[in-house]
This record gives sequence, structure tokens and C-alpha cells, in this order.
Amino acid sequence: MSKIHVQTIVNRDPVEFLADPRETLLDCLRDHLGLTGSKEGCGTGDCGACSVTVDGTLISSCLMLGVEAGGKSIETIEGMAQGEDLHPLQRKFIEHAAFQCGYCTPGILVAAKNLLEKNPSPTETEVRYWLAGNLCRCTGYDKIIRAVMDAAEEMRGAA
Amino acid sequence: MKFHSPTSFAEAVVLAQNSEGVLRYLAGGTDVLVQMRAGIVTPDELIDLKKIPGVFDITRTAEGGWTIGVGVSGAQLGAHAELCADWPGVVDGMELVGSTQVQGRATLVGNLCNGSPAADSVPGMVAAGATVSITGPEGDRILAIEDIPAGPGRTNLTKGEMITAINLPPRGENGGDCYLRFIPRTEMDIAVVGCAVNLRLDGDTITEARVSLGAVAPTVLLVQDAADAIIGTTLDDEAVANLMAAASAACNPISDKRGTIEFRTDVAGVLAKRAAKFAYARAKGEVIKGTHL
Amino acid sequence: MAKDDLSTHLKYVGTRPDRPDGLDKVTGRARYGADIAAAGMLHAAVVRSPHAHARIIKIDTSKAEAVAGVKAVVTRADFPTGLTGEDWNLQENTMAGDKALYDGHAVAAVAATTSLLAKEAAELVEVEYEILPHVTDVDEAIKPDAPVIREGAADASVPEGMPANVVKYMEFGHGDIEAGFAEADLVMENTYKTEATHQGYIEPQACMGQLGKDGKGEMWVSTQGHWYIRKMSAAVLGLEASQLRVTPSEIGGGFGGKTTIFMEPLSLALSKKAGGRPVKIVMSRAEVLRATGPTASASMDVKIGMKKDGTLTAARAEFRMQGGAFPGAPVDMALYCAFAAYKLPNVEHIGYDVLANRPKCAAYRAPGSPMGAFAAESLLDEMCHKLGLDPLEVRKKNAVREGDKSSYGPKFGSIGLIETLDALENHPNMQAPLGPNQGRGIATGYWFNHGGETSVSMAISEDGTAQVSVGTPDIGGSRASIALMTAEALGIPYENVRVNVVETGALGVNEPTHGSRATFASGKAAVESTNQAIAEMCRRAAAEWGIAPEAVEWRDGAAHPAGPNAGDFPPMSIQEIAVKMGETGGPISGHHEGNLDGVGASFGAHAVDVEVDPETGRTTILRYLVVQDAGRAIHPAYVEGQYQGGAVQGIGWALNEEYIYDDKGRLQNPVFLDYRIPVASDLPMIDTVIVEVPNPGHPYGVRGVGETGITPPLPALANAIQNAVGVRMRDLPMSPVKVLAAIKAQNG
Amino acid sequence: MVKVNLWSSLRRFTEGKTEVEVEATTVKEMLDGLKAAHPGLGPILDAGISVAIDGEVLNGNLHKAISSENEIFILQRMKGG
Repeated sequence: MSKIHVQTIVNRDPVEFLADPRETLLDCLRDHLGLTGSKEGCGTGDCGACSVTVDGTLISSCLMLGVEAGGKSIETIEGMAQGEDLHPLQRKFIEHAAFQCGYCTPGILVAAKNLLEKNPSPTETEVRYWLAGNLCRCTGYDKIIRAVMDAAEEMRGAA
Repeated sequence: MKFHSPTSFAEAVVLAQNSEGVLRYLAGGTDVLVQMRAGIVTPDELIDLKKIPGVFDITRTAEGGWTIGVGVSGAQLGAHAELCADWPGVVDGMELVGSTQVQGRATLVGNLCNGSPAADSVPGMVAAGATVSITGPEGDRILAIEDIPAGPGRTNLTKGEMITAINLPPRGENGGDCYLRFIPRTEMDIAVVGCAVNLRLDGDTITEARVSLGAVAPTVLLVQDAADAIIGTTLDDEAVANLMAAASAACNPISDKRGTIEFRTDVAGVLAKRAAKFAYARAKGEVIKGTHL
Repeated sequence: MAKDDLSTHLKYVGTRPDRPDGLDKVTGRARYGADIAAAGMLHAAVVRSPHAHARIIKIDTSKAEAVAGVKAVVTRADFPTGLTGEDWNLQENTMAGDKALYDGHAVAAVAATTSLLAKEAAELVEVEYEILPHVTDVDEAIKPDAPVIREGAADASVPEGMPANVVKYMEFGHGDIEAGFAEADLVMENTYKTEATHQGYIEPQACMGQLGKDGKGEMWVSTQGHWYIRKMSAAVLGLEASQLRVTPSEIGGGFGGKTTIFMEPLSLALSKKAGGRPVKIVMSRAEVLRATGPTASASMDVKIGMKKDGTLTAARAEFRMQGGAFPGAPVDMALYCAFAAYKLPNVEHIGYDVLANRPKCAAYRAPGSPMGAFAAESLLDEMCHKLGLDPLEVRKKNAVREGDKSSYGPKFGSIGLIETLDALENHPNMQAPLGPNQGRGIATGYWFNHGGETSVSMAISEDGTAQVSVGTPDIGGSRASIALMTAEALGIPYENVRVNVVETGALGVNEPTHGSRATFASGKAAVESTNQAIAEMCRRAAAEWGIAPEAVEWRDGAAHPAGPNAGDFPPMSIQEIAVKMGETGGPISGHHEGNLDGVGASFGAHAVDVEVDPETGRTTILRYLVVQDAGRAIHPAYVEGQYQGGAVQGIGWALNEEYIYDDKGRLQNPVFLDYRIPVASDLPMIDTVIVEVPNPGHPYGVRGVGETGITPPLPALANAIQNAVGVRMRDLPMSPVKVLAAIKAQNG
Repeated sequence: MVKVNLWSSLRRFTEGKTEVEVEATTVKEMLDGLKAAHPGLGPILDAGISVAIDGEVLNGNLHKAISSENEIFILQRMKGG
């Protein structure tokens, strides 16, 4: 089965890889680019652990083929901090104890960042519905929602 | 698996016509990839429609309706203020499909062609009176939305045929629509029952109505009896009771892991009532936002 | 020092610092089971039975083996024979032998150079089955004419003449049950059912195993307990445990489901056959749901006698549980917990562990307790309704206190049930007004907690910081809590303590992070280890000062003369001692190991307000309160996290989660789309109150908090739904379909 | 002599008694004593049980000292999630 050469931008860097057309973007990120921060929890778009943005749109990377990534700009959890400087969401997640096992955390952070870029002042309900596709089995979501709301407030103050 | 990225529908039609084995189209991909993952479908050929110019466009027609490209995602629909103002029920239906992440990819055409009787975007389009433009080896044609699904997982498109756009009619004056669905959780489930109501008022009286039900029969239903129950009324209690009865009577559901015959039949009536009330309020000019009414 | 004095002197315990592994987990850097790669690594796929119960006539692997890139195929023929007891059960579950016992049971495995290739090859393995009659429901499986899952599987506890699928039987109790019921003003009896649920950790099982012909091997694995993985894998494959080095990855949730083996030994078996190349196996979500441990399903008869004033006179429970095709349903624990909150002069328990054609159940957060509570706490509430009594008052009236005889026999040590119920009563949520179709429900829950085999080492570094090596994987912040206790004991800043979860070669045997034990047991052992290091540092200071070691005491991170008589020396700090430890006797460290005792049980009480849509049967949670006795909260934020997470798992179990089998015994919902765990928009904030009745068996009073929280939601929600719309749900889940049907039946 | 409380369905191995007395100073001696006096208990005790001593439930700890002062229950083997 012949592979397809894909050139794309990941976390602001140009990258290229050879993809079997059956491989998902998640497979390619993890297996070809070594970016294992995006996780597979279901492979069917039901858990959000593989969330990334493609040209600014939040998607499940298990529901996009790697060969569709050509010419796009992809952001993953590995690109969220600027060097050693954490994004406010990352800091607030640590501060609020907003994760236990941490497996869903990369996907939730990517999704929450995308929300705050679109809506800097979400209500609790808006945060809950935006993140409804990011399953967390450890926390009961309480501290996640608080961390997102608190990060939003801090970012509004800084803006 | 062969992967094709045609740059015109003409090219796509030729590819589809010459395809061998199992063929799937890739619009948003949110159904095809899940089916591939589950081993339900292993396509021999996959045709990605997203490199065709114009497939991401939402355009106002000369008559005041809308043409929506086959690559337009739910997120794109939801961000289109004018379209949302015209057809909130249609947009809401699409936005209920899957998560925010799925919204970033999933399309109206994909949701329609997946052929699920529970597809959330389809009742809204049926109630709106939407059509699809089709191209194929034999030329172009236009079909009503409700004529596309042939049964669970099947469509009436022939080999080599594909949808090129969704067409929504002009909203016009004093109209309103609404789609509601029932799921056990608040998000992330397949509709157990879905109902869309689209209506137009003259003063307080309903002059036109279309009522559509999802997940209560092998295909999405357009229920004339339910529409007739409210046309000519002000959606008074008696009309609502008749609407509920007509909606429930139209149901021919199955019992499965998501719901029972009895539940689906009962809740179809309840959703018809609630959707009609919201559609009526929208027709009155009220702005009612949200997909979780 | 008395415990109450202790709390006023705590500097680090009870604070909420950043967890040590926080940075790794918000940047994507933390490495979980599937995040590993190694040179020459192969990928595996597992062939699974599509049948619930079938004899395996023949397996033909030749076509799979012929595929270029396929390096090994294994079946049960590649495993040693002659195992007995639980070792045999584990082997049989890892790979089917004569029969496939449930939908999803592994029958073969393939290793190839890519995972796509492994999956393709797996489809080429041809298995010939003879389909046998099957049974998946516990009440069907216990019938005398049910299909027999395995001949002769019953243990010595089962008397002659019981149905063939009953593999364990128990009775226990005390008092005179009939006299107790005769004394009551109201006796009620009902049957309650709970469906199996899955732990639902978001990280599917994943491992990479490597095994050579010499029997030496390594494994990287997502697990709650790597010594368990080592012992079980070695047993199943006939290896020497010490030749297998197991390293735990970060773990993406376990909740009991990762305390045992499923596909892990297959990576070793495949590796050995593939010339020692490492083999990675990552389960799909469907494999997780079909073939890893869910919990048991239960059918439970409960009978309670109550006086008009709410005093309980007698109770009886007869529980039937299936935990899949193997013994091990937690019917015993369910019975122990059912009435544990109440003083009962007369009580009788009967339990049946029953085989069925379902996956082998694994532990799930307070195994058994949620089922028992659902039955007992529901019936108790129904009786309060009938007698017009306040359900909280009745619970307080009958609540057990220290020294009371428990329903399961032994007397209670220090417990905090009364304090917990008082805190619940005083919470503002209990006064919130309720509207139409809204109702409030309360319930209690109990879990024993566990000490268990524990081995911990700690060492002082040359700069006066400390490192602690523990064997309990950190699932919910235990590195932070253990670091806090170590810092407290040493009197050095929290940031100066690093806690490492180490591999099997680095410590003695550790039980998993289970039984709510990581902070209790590894924490207690870390403090004991630290005390040894402190004693050594005091000795070194004493030698420097030329005084007796007993004349030196440790406080605030430094050695001090114990009093004016000891001598007049300035304090010698940990840094001063550490920097020259090479010249004063060498490394300073401490180690503690044992089967730790001093465990403190944890009671909880929850209150939930719901609104039920009478037209659709849907339950919306308006507010939720968890009150639980933590003993002492070391890192309160992670204690709250356990309360909230446990409660929400219980909410899922109560409302929507269930295993759905079709008439062929195939699981109908092995995806998160239809296995419906709660999503963020389903829930309000989860309010918590941490009650602290210190456990005298732990240096800082810790009880362990992980498990109790999953128990009360099941009955609390049933109680709330009755108060909202008048219907009593006795069959979980209380899905909209069932609630609407009940409402319609009630309305006639 | 220590008094040991058994779960009641074990009485078919103990001539109908759920409370039995054995000569023992450790948990191990107690279990050995039980098996010697009531051989039918052997397979049950060997399959894995927990022992509650004065209310604390323990797995293992065979060498733990016990006396007639202790309240002793044999329980099903504890498991946790």
C-alpha cells in the first residue's frame, strides 16, 4: 500500500512525513512526529483526548486522516506553552488541581484554549457544553471548569 | 485503500464511476473514519471532496435562500450570523451532531448521506423544505432532502452520483423553525427521538407548517398530519394536543439499546409540542438561542 | 503527641501546593502506556471471540503467519499447562483455551512490524467455533437449568446441590433475625438490581513487553500495581518473577480496573516468539469495554424491620452477583457494606457468586459497596417514607460509633459517621428550596480502606533535599501528598522533596494503588523511613557535638540539643549534616516495609437535588453534596478531587451507564457513544465537605479517601427521584426510558 | 485460648458452631488450629481470607500476636479498587 508524502505546519514548525492513507492525523502526530501529547481514548471522536486545532478549528485528530493535513497549520498540546512559559490555562490547571491522572488534560487544554480565543468571557454553562466532548473520568469536571473560568478571568485582566 | 483528492466534481464523478470495490466519500469524515476504525467499512477507495473549489462556501441565492457547500462544517454554519438568523432550527440540528471537535469537521451532507434515521441535522432540513443538488454520470438533478435516505445506512444516490450542495429556501416573513432532540445525557449521544417544526404565521395564526421526526422510523419522516394539526390554529391547547397525537401516531420505531418503541412514541409527541412552541415564538420575532432548549 | 495537638503544628500537611508532576501533565510530556517506542518494536493485535460461549474446534494461523512483516502469532498452545486456582483463571482469561467464555475473549494474538499490518494479519487467523448456549443475566445464570459455564468451578464454600454456576456461597450474621422482624412496626422487603458498569478510565490498557529465550524480560505498562503485573504475568507464562522487570508508565486512570492483567502477558509471549523484539499492545476502546474488567451485575433481596420511631430491629440481605465467567464477583464486600452504617442487633446476609458469559470482572472503586448501598439505602428510604420519618434523622438515630458491633461482625475502631451526618445536616444545600418535580435524596456509603504490602525508601541528598521511592503509581496526586508528609516530618520545604514511582527492581513488593491506600500506606511508610533518616542525622549531630544521640532532637529541619542539659550548641541544619555526610559515615537514608496496619475506615454521606422531567423521564442534577471523613486531608484539593470524581462515577452508574447484551450475548455498546459516562454539561459543581476524624493508626491521621465516594450516589439519586416525582426505581440505571415508564405506570 | 468468629455458612465444617476456640498466640497458630480441629475449613482458609482483630481487617500478618483479649473474626478476603 503506497504512502503519501505530507507537508504541513505543526506548532509553527514545518514538518513532513509519509502517511498510509488509512492512518489518522493522531496516528501521524504520535507515530511519525513523536508528538505523543495528543492521546487516544476512543478512536471514534467521543472522548476528546486527541483534540488539536487545524487552521484554528478545534477537531478530534482521530477523525481526520493524516493525508488531509497537507498545507494546514496544526496546533497540539506540545505547542501550547511558549518555551518554559506556560499558558495561563496550563498554570491554572495545576493551581486548581484540575486533573488527577492527567490523560484527558492535553485535549481539554487545547479545547479550552480554542474556546477562550473565540469567547473570552464564557459562562459556566458555555464552558461545560464546549467541553462536553472531552471526557474526564477522574475529576467530575468541577475543578476543570473552575480552572478554565479562572484562566479566562486572568486573561481578560491581562488583555 | 486508494485516496483521491479531485479538484472538480466532474473529476470526482469519473473517479467514482471507475471505482472498484467499496467507495466512500470524505466530506467531514466524522462517520467514515469511525466506521473504518470499527471495521464496519474498509473502503477500497476514498474520494476527498474538500479540494474542490467552492465546497466551503455559504452563499445567499438571488431569491434569498442559501446554498451550502458539501465541505461546510457545523462550526462554520454556527458562525454564520445571517444563516443562523434565517434558519436557527437547521443550524441547531447540525450543531447537535457530536462534540465541539466533531463540529469542526462534520457536514450537513455527510450527516444526510450517512443515512441514519437519527441524524440530527436532517429533520431540520426536511422541515425547512431544503433540497440537494446532485451531479453524476447522467447529469445533474435536484432532490428533496427527504428523498435522499433510502433506509438505515442507504441513500437513493446511484453509482457515481454525489451531492454538490444543500439548498435552503428563502426564510420569508413571519417564519420560524426549531429542532429538538431527546438524548439521555445533555450531549454526545445519538438522538433517541428528534423533531423539527417549521412554520409561518399570519398574525397569530399558523398558515404553513412542516413537521419532521427523526429516529422513529427507518428514515426521517415528514409528517403531514402533524402539520395539518396546527395549520390554521394559534397553537392553542387543542392544536397542541392534536399535534402530539399526530406525531406519536406517525412513529414506527424499533426498540433498541437507545430507547423503546413506547418511549420513542411518547417523546415524539412531547418534542413536537415543545419544538412547535419555540418555532412559533421565533416566527413572532423572539430570538431564542441555543441547541439545548 | 495527641492528634489534636498535632494538627495545630502542621506546616505542610493540609496545604495545597502544585503537584510535582503537574508540569509534565499540562505540557503533554508525561509518558503513558502507549507513549513508548523502542528500537525494533513490533505492534500486536488480538483476535477475539465474537461469540458469548463457544467451543474452539480449531485455530488456523497459517495465513496470518505467511504475511510479510508478521513476526509471531500466539495461541493458548504457546502457554504452559497445569496451572491451578486464580493463576489458571488469569491464564484462561488472558487467552481462551477449550472454550471462548464471553464476547471479546482473546483467542490468538499477532505481532507485526506495523499496527496496520498486525490488524490485517489478525483478520486472517481462522477460528472454527461450535457455538454453545450462553447466559449473561445473573438471575438466569443461577437457575438450575442454565447453561453450565464451567464444570466443577465451585469452591468448598458451596454446599452440594446448588446450581452449577454458583461458585462461591456465604452466610453470616448475628442475633435472632426472626425475633428482630417480630419486634418491628414495619417490615418491608424488595428486590433491587444493578447492571455492570465499567471503570471507564480514558487511557486504554497499553504495554510494551520484551522477553528473551533466557527467560529474562522487561515490561513498560500502564498499571495501578506493577508488582501485581509481574507476579501475574510470570505465573501465566511460567516465568521467574525476579527475571521480569516491570516499569510503570504514567497511568491514565484505573479505578480498580488496572490492578490485574488482561493482554499484558501476550506482549511477552509474542516477544519471545519473535526473537526477543519488544512488542507493544494498545487496546482499542471496544477491546477495553468488551474484554477488560467491568464490575459485577447484581440482583439483591433486602428486608428491613423498623420501629415507628425509626429504630432498626433487623435486616436481611440475599445478594446474587455475576462477575463474568470466573469467580470473583464482590458479593462478599457488597454484603459487608450494605448495612455497615447502622447498629443492627439482628442481621443475616446470604451471598452467591455466579458465573455468566461475560468478561472477568475487575475491582471497581469500593468493589461491591455501591450495589449493597443501592439496595439497603433505597429500602431504608422507602421505609422512612412509609412511616413519615425524616431520612436523615433515622440514619443518625441508627448510626454506628466507635466500639459498636458492625453489621458484618467485628466492632468498629475510630470512625466518623456521626460527624459526617452532622456536617451534611448543617450544609446550606440541605436548606435550598425545591420546586415542582424536584426532590432531594440522601444516602450514606462505607469503605474499609486497606493498608497492604508496602515498601518505601527515602534518601537525603548532599544538598539537604530528600528523595522518596515509592511503588504505588500516582493516579490522583499521591506524589504530592507523600511529599507533603515527608516535608512535614523532615521540616524542610515541600519543593525540596521529590517523590519517584520506581520499578519492580528498586523496592520490595508493593501492592497496587488500590484500596484507597497510596496516601495511607506509602505515606505512612515514607514517614517511617524519614524517621529513620532523622534518627541517623541526630546521631551524626550528636557525634559532632560529642553528646549522646538521645540528647538530640529534630525540629524545623535541624538537629537541636534536646534541652539545656544536653549542651549549648546552635542547631545543625539538614543542609549542614548532608553536605558532609560522605565524611561522617556515608549516605543517610531510611527504609520501611511491611504489611501495614492501622487502617481507618471512611464513611461518607451525600445529598443530591434533582429535577425530573415528567414528560421524558430525564433526571437533571441541580446540586450535589459530598461529605466524607478523610481522617486528615494531606492535600485537600486532591481529597476534594477524589470525592467529586467518585460521586460522578456513582452518578453515571445510577443514571445511564450499563452493559447491554443482545440475545446472542454480544455487547451492544462497546463505545463511549453508547456507554454513557457523564459529560461536563450533565453536571453542576460538586460541593464537598471534608470531615476530619483523625485515624489513630496513621502518623498524620490519614484514612484513605479514594473509594467511598462512588457508593452513596446510587441510592441517593433513587431517593431523590422518588421525592421529585413519586416513583421508586429499583433497577439501575435509572435511565429516562425506565423513569418515564415508571411515571406512566404510576399515573395509570 | 482465642475465640474465633466464623461466618455462619462455615458451621457445616464446625459441627454447627460459628464461634470456635483454639489454642493460639499468633494468627498462623490460630489458622493452623482451626484446620486441625475442623479439616473441612482447610480449603476455605487456604483460598484466602482476611482476619479482623479488634475491628481492624488484615490480609497476611500471620505472625501477629493474638490473645484471648482480642476480638477475632474470619472474613472474606478484602479487595479494593
